[in-house]
Amino acid sequence: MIRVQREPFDPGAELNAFMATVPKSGGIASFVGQVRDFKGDDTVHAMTLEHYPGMAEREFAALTEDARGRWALDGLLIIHRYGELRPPEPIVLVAAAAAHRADAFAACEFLMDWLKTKAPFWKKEALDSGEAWVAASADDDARADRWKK
Amino acid sequence: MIRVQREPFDPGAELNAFMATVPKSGGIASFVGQVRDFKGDDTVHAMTLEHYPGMAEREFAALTEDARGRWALDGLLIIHRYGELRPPEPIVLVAAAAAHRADAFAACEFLMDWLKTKAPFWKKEALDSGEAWVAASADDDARADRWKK
Amino acid sequence: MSLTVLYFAWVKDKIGRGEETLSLPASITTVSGLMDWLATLSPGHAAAFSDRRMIKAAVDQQHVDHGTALNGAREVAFFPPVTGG
Amino acid sequence: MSLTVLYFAWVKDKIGRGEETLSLPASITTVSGLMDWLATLSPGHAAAFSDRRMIKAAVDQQHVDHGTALNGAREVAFFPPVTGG
Repeated sequence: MIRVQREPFDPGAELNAFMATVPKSGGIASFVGQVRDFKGDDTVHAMTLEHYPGMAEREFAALTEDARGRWALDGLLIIHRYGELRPPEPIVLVAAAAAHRADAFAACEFLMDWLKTKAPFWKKEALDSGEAWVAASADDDARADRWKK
Repeated sequence: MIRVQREPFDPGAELNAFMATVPKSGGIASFVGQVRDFKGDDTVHAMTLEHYPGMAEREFAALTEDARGRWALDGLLIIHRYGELRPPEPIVLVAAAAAHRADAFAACEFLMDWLKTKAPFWKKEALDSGEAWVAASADDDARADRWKK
Repeated sequence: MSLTVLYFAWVKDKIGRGEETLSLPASITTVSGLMDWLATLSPGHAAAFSDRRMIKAAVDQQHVDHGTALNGAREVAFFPPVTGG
Repeated sequence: MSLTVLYFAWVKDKIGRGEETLSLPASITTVSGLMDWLATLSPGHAAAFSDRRMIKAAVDQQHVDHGTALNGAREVAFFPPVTGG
């Protein structure tokens, strides 16, 4: 399931709801990314996530389809917020259910790596020193490249 | 935090409680293992987990200390049940919080691989065909070997 | 040819708007050619497209390279490298 | 020397109990020697220790190899490969 939403979400409640859909899976791997309240020595007061409606959902659908072709999965979940967030609100939740934990872990990490480099979202941080768009990370590019085939 | 307990636990509530302890972490990776209701063509009615009290907690403490030496982690959680469980009750929850998701994922997978081969727990399944102890998996041994250094 | 062009993040900030509908000269056939032409529209456009290495593009909501042909595109978007997740 | 010996899973099932306190002959100095001696105690013990490759051991709650010395151990446990998680 894929959800792109402005409203906050409750990671624990979402994990439980997802698990209720995959009672036959041996393992469920998940990841939550949350807003940090610092950036180096500066303070992060808020984060605004801009996104490209339509394309965001489309990219997530393509990513989950790709993941299903790579691993034996019983279910996938992506929830991603946009709009204004405050530390330490969750930004993203990804979960993967599978018979074997190796598949669940790999799919979960794959989804995070690829959504970091493909999902059309842009973060702007409100710092003590002013507002600034977050620069893309070369490390994220390198991690995403691991999955190219 | 490490808990070895007979009582059921709520994975979502535990994830939220763990996240509340690591508000400065960028990412939280987690894994839930749950009781499957099938084994091949047979039905699993219940699973009994026997454990070695004292040694179980000791092994988990050693594993988390090892993980903290390998990656930059803000927090670790292991909850493992013993006693009688029914499908699809959660057996184990592992979570790792870190500034960088690579560390959180690696620590979480490491803890699962090592606890599968080191934590003194033994599963017995109640099947249509009778009760049987679960055999250890060669695949689990191979996965745990990846982390040897 | 009428085309919807979308801008996001600091590309939008520099241009001063997030969306515009433009009538494209027939000579413009690629994403790269579109950027050349957009850069002539205003100082803000020129600033946004001054370093093409910082600009990613999507045609009809699919990531594309700058050399991609526009043929028949209804919607083109320009934005910095994404930073979601 | 008095020693607490613990059994788990099918090792416990075969022996018919999970714990026993034993007075050890002084000649027994290793985990392997202890298994040889335990196997003589009853048909159940003999069955449990019939294939040593299936038996793991812990001395004072630490995983050990069969060749490990017992010196000073208070608690020794025997069990099949673990299957938690």
